[in-house]
Amino acid sequence: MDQVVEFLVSAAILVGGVFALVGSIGLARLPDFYLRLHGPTKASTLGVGGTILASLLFFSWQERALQLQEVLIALFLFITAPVSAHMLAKAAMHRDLKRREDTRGRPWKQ
Amino acid sequence: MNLAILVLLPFLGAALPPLAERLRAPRTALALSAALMPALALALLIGPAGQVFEGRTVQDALSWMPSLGLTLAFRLDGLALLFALLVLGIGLLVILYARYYLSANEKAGRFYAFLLLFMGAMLGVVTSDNLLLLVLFWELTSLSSFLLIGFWSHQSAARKGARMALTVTGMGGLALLAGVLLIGQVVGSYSLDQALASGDLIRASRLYPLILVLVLLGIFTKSAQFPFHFWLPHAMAAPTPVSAYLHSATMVKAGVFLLARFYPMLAGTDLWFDLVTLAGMATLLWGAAAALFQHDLKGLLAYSTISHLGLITLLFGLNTELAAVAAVFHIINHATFKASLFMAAGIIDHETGTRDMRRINGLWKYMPYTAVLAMVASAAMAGVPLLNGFLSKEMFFAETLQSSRLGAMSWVLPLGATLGGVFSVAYSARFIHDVFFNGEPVNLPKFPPHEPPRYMKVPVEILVALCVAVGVLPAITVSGLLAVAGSATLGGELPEYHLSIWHGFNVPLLMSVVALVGGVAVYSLRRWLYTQYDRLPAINANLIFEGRVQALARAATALGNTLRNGSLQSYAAWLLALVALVLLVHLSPAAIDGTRGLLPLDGVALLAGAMLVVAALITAVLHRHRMTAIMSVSVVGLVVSLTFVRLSAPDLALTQLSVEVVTVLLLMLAMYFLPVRTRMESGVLRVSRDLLLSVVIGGGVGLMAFAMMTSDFQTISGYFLDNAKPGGGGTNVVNVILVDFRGFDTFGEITVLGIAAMGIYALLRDLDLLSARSDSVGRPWARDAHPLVLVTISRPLLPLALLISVYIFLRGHNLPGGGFIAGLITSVALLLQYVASGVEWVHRRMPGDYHPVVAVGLLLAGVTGLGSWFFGHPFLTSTFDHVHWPLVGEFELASAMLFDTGVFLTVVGATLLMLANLGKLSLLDDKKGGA
Amino acid sequence: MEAMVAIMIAVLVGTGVYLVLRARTFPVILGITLLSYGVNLFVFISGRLALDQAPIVGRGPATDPLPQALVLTAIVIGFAMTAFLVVLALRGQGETGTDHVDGDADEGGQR
Amino acid sequence: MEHLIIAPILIPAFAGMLLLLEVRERQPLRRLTGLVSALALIPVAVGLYLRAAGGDILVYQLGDWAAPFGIVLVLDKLSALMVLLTSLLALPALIYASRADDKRGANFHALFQLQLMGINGAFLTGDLFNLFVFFEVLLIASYGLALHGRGPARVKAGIHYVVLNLIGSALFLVALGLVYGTTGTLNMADFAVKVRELDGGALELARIAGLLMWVVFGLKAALFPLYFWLPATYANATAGVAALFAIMTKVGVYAIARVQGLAFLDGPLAGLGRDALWVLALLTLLLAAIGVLGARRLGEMVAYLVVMSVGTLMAGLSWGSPEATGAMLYYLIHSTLVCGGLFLLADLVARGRGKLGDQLVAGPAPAGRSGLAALFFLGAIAVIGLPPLSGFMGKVALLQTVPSPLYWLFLLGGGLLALVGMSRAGSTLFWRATGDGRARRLDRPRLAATVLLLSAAPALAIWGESVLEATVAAAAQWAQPGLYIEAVLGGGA
Amino acid sequence: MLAIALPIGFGLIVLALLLNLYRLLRGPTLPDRALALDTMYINAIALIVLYGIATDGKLYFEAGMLIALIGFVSTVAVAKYMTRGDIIE
Amino acid sequence: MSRLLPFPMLSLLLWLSWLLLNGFSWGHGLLGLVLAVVLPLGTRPFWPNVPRLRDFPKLVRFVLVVHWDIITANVVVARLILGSPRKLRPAFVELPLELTDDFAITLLASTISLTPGTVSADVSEDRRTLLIHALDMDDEAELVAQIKQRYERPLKEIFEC
Repeated sequence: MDQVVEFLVSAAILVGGVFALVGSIGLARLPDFYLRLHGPTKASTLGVGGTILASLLFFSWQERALQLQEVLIALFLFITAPVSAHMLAKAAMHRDLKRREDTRGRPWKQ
Repeated sequence: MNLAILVLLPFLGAALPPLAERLRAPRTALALSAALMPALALALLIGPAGQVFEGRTVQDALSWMPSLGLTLAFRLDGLALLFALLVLGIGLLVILYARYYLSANEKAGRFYAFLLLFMGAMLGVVTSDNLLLLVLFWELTSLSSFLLIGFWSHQSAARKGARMALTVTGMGGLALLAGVLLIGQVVGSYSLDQALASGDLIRASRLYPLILVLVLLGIFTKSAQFPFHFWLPHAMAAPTPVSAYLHSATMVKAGVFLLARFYPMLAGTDLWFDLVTLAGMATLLWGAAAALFQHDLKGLLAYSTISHLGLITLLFGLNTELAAVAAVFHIINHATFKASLFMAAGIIDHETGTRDMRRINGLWKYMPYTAVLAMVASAAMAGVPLLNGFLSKEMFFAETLQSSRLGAMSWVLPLGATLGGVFSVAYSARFIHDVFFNGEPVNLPKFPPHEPPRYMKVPVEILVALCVAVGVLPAITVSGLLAVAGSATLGGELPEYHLSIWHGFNVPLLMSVVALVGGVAVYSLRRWLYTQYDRLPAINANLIFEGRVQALARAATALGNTLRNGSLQSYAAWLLALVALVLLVHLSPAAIDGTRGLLPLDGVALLAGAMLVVAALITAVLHRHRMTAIMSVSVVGLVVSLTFVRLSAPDLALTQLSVEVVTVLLLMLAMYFLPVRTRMESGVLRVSRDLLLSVVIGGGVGLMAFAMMTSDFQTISGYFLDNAKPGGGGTNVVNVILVDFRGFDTFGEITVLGIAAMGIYALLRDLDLLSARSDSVGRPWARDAHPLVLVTISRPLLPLALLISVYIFLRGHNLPGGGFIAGLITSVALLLQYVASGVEWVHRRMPGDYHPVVAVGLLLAGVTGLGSWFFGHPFLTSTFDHVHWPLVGEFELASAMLFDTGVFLTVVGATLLMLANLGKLSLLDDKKGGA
Repeated sequence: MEAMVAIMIAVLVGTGVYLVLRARTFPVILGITLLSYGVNLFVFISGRLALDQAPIVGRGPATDPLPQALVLTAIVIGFAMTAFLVVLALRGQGETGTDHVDGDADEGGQR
Repeated sequence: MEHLIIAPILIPAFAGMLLLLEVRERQPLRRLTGLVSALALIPVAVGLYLRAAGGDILVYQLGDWAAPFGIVLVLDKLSALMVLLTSLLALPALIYASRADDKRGANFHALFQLQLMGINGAFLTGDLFNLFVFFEVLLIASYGLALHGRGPARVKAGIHYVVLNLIGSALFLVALGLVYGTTGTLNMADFAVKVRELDGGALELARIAGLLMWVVFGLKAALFPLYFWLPATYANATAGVAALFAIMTKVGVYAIARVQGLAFLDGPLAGLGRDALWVLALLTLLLAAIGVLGARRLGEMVAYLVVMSVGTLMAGLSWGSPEATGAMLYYLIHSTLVCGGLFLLADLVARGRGKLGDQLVAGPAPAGRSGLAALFFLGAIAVIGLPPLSGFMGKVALLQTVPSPLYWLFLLGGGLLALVGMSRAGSTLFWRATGDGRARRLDRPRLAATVLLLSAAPALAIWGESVLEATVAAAAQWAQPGLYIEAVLGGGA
Repeated sequence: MLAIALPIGFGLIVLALLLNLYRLLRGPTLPDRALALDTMYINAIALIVLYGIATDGKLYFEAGMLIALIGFVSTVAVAKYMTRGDIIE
Repeated sequence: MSRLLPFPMLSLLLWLSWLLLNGFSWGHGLLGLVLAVVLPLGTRPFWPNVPRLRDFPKLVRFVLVVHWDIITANVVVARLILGSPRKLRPAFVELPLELTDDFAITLLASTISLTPGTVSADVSEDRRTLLIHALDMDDEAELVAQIKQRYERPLKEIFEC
C-alpha cells in the first residue's frame, strides 16, 4: 500500500476516533444537559466524518477508482443529527431541566 | 328370523309416540303407537321361542366394528327368552297402565319414547351375544333410566334421584366395561359364546379376581346390592309406571341377569361364593328390615325390591346348580308380583293423592277390587303358599341349607334367610293391613278414593293371575320356561328339581312357617319398632349423596382454582420450570465436545459484549423505570446488530437495525397509554424463584450455545452456497434462501406479519383508552405538536429514504438487502411523516387504510408462487433470466424479485397498518375529550 | 469469541426469562424482546461463528447462510408478535383499567 | 406434480388475502368468500385423503428444490386425515360464526381463513422450521380470533394465551437451533436419519432439542402443567372460534406424533421423553376431569373436556404401539368434532338464557329447550364415552390397545367424574329451569351447524369400523418412518 | 501503519461507546439517556465504517447508512414522547 | 418542467445519490434518472410549500463554508470539552430571524446545530426567533452577528430574495 495513502487513512481514522471519543467525553463529563448536548452533535459528526474520510480514501485507493458511497452516510447524518439534537433540546426545555447557574439567557417555555 | 330386528324394534318404536304427539293424537292412540312395536316384537319372538324350547340357541350376527371385537351379535337362548318375555310383556302392560296413569297435560309422547328406548336397551342386554355389545346396551339402560327417573324434572327429588342412579350405575358400567375387556383379553374374543365356553380358562387366569370384582361391581350397582343399594329408593321419584317397570322386571334385573349370564364363566369359585353370597345376604336383610320402616308406599316396595334382589344374588352365590335354577325362578316370580304391586301402589297414589301409609288406611271400603289384587300380590311377595313367591322361596330356604362353604358357620345362611323371610312377611303384612284396613283414611288429598278406570286394572289383573297360576300350577305354567332358562343359565344340563307346592314336611317348610308366624309377630310389634326406629338418626341417602357430590365439585373447583389460579406469572413459571427441569436433568458440561477450534476474542468484541450484558442487566434491574428500560433495550438491540455485523451476517444487521427503530416507535406509542412506572410488587420469594429460573435457563441455553459452537457438524448449507447462483440466480445466499430455497417460509412469515396487522387493527377498533393528560413529572404537554425543524427535515427525507429502499431492494438478491429491509425503511420514512405532521395531515395526502396494501403484497407473493404452476412446476418455483437492454446492459429479471416485491408491500402495509392505527388512538381520545 | 457470544446469549435469555415473569404487561413485553434477541442469536450461532465470511457468492469463504435466513424470518415474526402483544397490553389497559397481566383491577386508574 | 397437496394451504390463504382486499366491509360478500373457501376445502381434503389412502406417501417440493434443501409438503395418511378433520370442523364453525358473531370485531373472516391456512400448513409440512412458521401463522391468527369481540375476561385470557405462546415460540426456536446445530438439517425426514447417527455431545443436545419440542408442543396441546391457559381462553372465545380451536390442541398432539414417529421411534434416542409424556398425560386427564366436575360455566366445562381429550390422546400416543396410536387417532377425530359441537351448543344455550349465559346456575330455560337438551344429552354421552356413540368406541379402542391398569383407572375414573359433572350441568341447565326464557326461537343455521358437528358422534359410531380402519392404517404407516423418509429423501413424487 | 491505527481507532470508539453507556446508566434525566442512546448510534456508525476498512469489504456500509438515515427516528420519537406524550397525533 | 420536476434540486440530489450508491454506469444513470423523476412526483403531496432555489453556486459556497466551520470549530470545542468545565460560559441566545421560508429556517437551524459550540434549541411559533444554546459564549451580539453574516445571509440569498 502506498505509504502516503496509508498515512492519510490512518490519520483520518485517528482523527475520527479522537473526535468520537471527545464527543462522548463531553457527554459523560459536562455538568448539565444543555452542555452535554454539544458533545455528540459536534464531535461525533466529525468523528464519523473522519472515519468516513478514511474509508473513502482507503477504498478509492484500493479499487483505483473514486468510491464516494460513504459520503451518503455523512449526508444523511448531517440531515438527521441536528433534528435529534433539536428535539432533545425541546424535550429538555419542556422538562425544565436544571441548567448551570451561570447560564445566560433563558430557555423557552414549551 | 333376525334377532337384530327384534332388538331394533323398540328403538324404532321410540320415534312413534313423539310423532303421534306432534300430530295431536289422543292419549289412547298415543299409547297404542307406543305399544305397536313391542307387540310386534313379542309376536316376532314366537318363532324363535319355539326353537329355543326345542333346546336350540338362536343366534344372529351382523358385523359392526370387528377391529374392536364389537359385533351386532345376538343370541336367544332360554335365559334370554325368559328375559325378553318379561321385558316385552311387562313393558306392554306398563304402557297400558301408563295410558291411564299419566295425566292429560303430561308429555306422554316423550315418556313413551324414553320407555321404549329403555325397553330396547334392556332387550339388547339380554339378547347380546357379544360382551362389548352387552356393555353397550347395559350403559344404555342406565342412560335411558336416567331420563325416565328424571321425567318429572321440575321436582328436585326426580333430578337428584336420576343423577344418583346414573352416577352409581354409570360407575358400575365402567367397571363392567373394564371387566369385560379383561375377559376379552383372557379369552381372546368378545363373543359371549366363546366366553361362556372358556369358564375354566377365565377362572384359572391370573386376572380372574380382578375380572370378578369388576364385573360384580357392575352387577351390584345395577341391581342395587349392598352397599350400592341407596340409589334405588330415590329412583322412586320416577312416575310409578317407570318404577313398576324398572324395579320389577328390568333395570335392576339386568344385574341379576348378568349374574345368571356370567354364571358359567365366573361362578364356582370360593371367591365368587364369598363375594356374591355376602353381598346378597347383606342386601336381603338390610332391604327387608328397611322396607318395614318405610312410610312411603313406593319406598316400602323399593326396599323390598332391594331385599329380593339380595335374595336372588344370594342364590347365585351359593354355587349350586339348583340354587341357580331357584334364582331364575325367583326372578320370574319377583317380576310378576312386584310389577303388580307397584301398579297397585300407583293406583292408590293416583286415587288418594298420597303414598304415605300413615294417611292411607282402610281403603278396602273404597276400592275393594284393587285391594284384592294388591293383597294377592303381597301375599306372593310374602311367600304365602299357593302363590308363586312361595315356591321360589321354598327352594331358596332349601338351598341355604345345602351350603357348607362356611363350615361351622354354615347355619348363618339359613338363619339369615329365615330372618329375611320374617321381615318380608312383616312388610307384606304392613302393605295389606296398613293400606286397606287399619281404620279410616287420614286427611287424604283426594277423597273419597274410588276404583281406577277399568283398563288401568287390567295389567295388574294379568300379573296377579300369573302369580296365582304359577303358584298353583307351576308344572303347567312355568316349568318349561324355567327349564330352558335354567339350562341356559347353567350352560348345560339341569339338575333334578320338582316344582310342586308340597314337598312334604321338611326344614324349608318349617322355615316358611317360622317366617310367616314371625313376620306377623314382628308386624304386630310395629308401633314399638317405629318409635325405636325414629330415635335413630335419620339418614337420607339423597342428601348425603348430593352433599358428597357437591363437596366433591367444590373440591374440584378449589383444586382447579389452585392450579389454574388466573395468574400468568404462575403459568409462565410452570412452563419455564419444566424447561429448567429438562436442562437440569439432561444438560451436562460433557455436552461440550470441543472438536472445533475457537475464534480469537478481541477487545472490541469483549467490550461490546460487556455493553450488551450491562444493558440487558440494566433492563432487568431498572425495568420499573420504563423509559430507561426502553432505552437500554435499544442498546441491546444495537449491540446485537453490531454482533451480526461482526459475525458475517450483514442482512441480519440491517434487519435488526430497522426493526429496532420500528419497535421503539411502537413502544413509544404504547407508552402514551401505559403507566410510566411499574410498581414494586413482587415479593422476595417470587423474585428469588424467578432469578433461579432465569439463571438455570439462561445458563443452560448459554452452555448449549457454547457446546454447539465448539463442535463440528455436517450441514446441508453447502448446497445453498453452491446452488444460489446457478439455481437461484443470486449471489446473496441468504436472500436466495429467503425468496427461493425456503420461499415458503417467507410466504408464511409475511402472512404472519399481515395477520398481526389485521389482528392489531381489530384490537384497536373501538378501543377506549384514557391517555395521559400530562407527562410523568406532572407537567402539561408541550404546545408545539409539530416542530418546524422536524417537519421540514422529514419532507426531503421521504424521497431519499424511498430511493434507499429501492437501492436496498434491488441489490437484495446479490448483496445484503432485499424486500424486508426495503419495506422497513419505507415504513420508517412514512412513519416519520406521521410523527412529524400527524395522522390527519398524512392521511390527507395518502390513503390511510393499509389493508389493501397488505393484501396486494400477499397476493403478489402468492400469485408469483402460483405462476410456476403454468410451467408445470411446484408452487414458488423461481425462474430468472438475464436480459440485455440496449444502453442499460445486462439486467437480471427474476421471478423472485416479484416475490420480494410482495414481501416489500406486505411489510410496508403491515407496519403502517399497525402503527398508524395505534397513532390514531389518541385522535379518538382527543375527540372524546373535546366533546 | 465463542465464550463471549455464549455469555451474551445466556444473559439475554436469563434477563428475558426474569422479565417475562413480572406482573405487568410492560416488563413482559421487554422480556419477550430480550428473549427474542437471545434466541435469535442462539439460532444464528447454530451455523457456528465466522468472521468476515458473509454468505455472498464469489467473495471467498462464506459462513453458513441457512441460520441467517432462519433468524431473519424469526426477527420479522418476533416483531409481529411483539407488536401484537403491545397492542394487546393496551387493549388490556383499556378494558380492565390496569396493566397487570391478570387484569386485576387492583389500582384502577393509577397513572 | 400433484398441486392438490398445497391446495389446503393456498385456498384459505388466498381467500384470506382477498378478504383483506375487501375494505368496504360488505359482510355478506365476506361471509360468502369465507364459506366458499371452507366449503371448497372439504372436497380437496377428501380427494387428498383418498390419494393418501392408496398407501403412497406424496411429496410436494416447494420451489422445485429437493429435500432436504427445499421445503417439502408431505401427504401421508396421518396428515391427510388431519387436514380432512380440519376441513370438516371448519365449515360448521364458520357457518355458526357467520350468523352474527363475525360482526363483533374487524377482520374476522380473514383471520379465520388464515388460521385454517396455518393449521393445514402445520399438518402438511415436512420441515421443522416451516412447522415453526406455520405454528406462528396459526397462533397469530388464533390470537386475533380469540380476542375477537370484546370484554375484559377475553382480553385477560388473551394476554395469558399470547404471552405463554410467545415464550413457547422462543423455546421452539431454541430447539430448532439445536436441531440445526447438531444435525445440520431442518427437514424432518433428514433429521430423523441424521439424529440416529449422532453421539457424544451432539446427541445430548439433540435430546434436549427433542425434549424442548415436547414442551412446546405440549403447550399447544395443553398438557399438564401447561394447560392452564386453555380453559379461560376457549371459554371466553366466540363460539365459532372456540369450536375451531378444538383442533388447535390436536396440532400439538400431531406435532409430537409426527416428530416422535419419524425420529424417536428407534435409534439412540428411542422413546425420548415418552415416560414423562405418559405421566403428564395421565395427570392431565385426571386434573381435567376434576376441572370438568368443578367448572362453573358450560364453556369452561367443554374447554376442560378438550384438555381431558388431550390427556387421553397423549397417553395413548406415548404408549407407543401403532395399535394404540391408531385408536388414539380415532379418538382424536371424535373428540375434536364433538368438543367443537359442544362449544357451539354451549353458546346456543347461553344465548337463550340472557344475562346468565352459560353459567351453571338455575335460570330461565333456554329457547328450544327440549331440542337443546337432547343435543346436550347426545353430546355429553359422546364426550364422556358412554355408548352407543363414538366416544365409547374410542375409549374401548384405547382401553384395548393400552393395557395399563393406571390408564384404565384414569380413563374410566375420569369418565365417571365427567359423567357426574355433565349430568349436574345438564340437569341444572335444562331441568332446573325457572320458567321459560325469552321466547326467541333458535336460530336455524346455528342449530344446523351445531347438529352437523355433533352428528359426528353417531356417524363415527355407525361407520366406526371404516374410520378405525383408516386411523389404524394411518398409525401403521406412521410407525414405519422408513416409508416417509424414503418418500421424502428418495427423490419425491 | 494502518495496522496500528485501526486498533487504536477501534479502541477510541469503543471507549466512546462505553462512556455513552455510562451516561445512559447515570441519566440522571430522560433526555440525558436519550442523548446517550443517540450518540451510541452515531458512534456505532463510525465503528461499522472502521470495520469495513478493517475487513477490506463494503458489505457493512449499508448498515451504517441505515443508522444515519433512520436511527434518529427513535430519538425523535422519544423526544416527542417527552414533550407531547403522543408521538403520532 | 415544473410539473415533471417539481423539485429540481431534490431530483438532482436523488440522482447523484443513486450514482454514489451504485457507481456510474449507463444503466444506473438511466434508472437513477427515472427514480429522480418518479420519487419526487410520488412524494409531491408531502411537500406543500416548494422551496425555490435561486442561486446554485452560492449554495455550493455555503456548503463549503459550513464544512470548514465544522472542522475548525471542532478543535475549539474539543479543547473546551477536555478543559475545565468551570471555564465554560453557556448561554441561551435568541436570534431574530430574517428568513421567512420554513425550509431556509430549518436549514439555518441545522447548520447552527452542526457547527460546533451552538445548538438550535427551538423556533418560536411565529418563526421570527431562533433559540440557540451556546456552549461557550463571549458576547451575545457577536455571536448573533456572526451567525447572521455567515449563515443566514447566504441562505436568504440562496432561497429567497
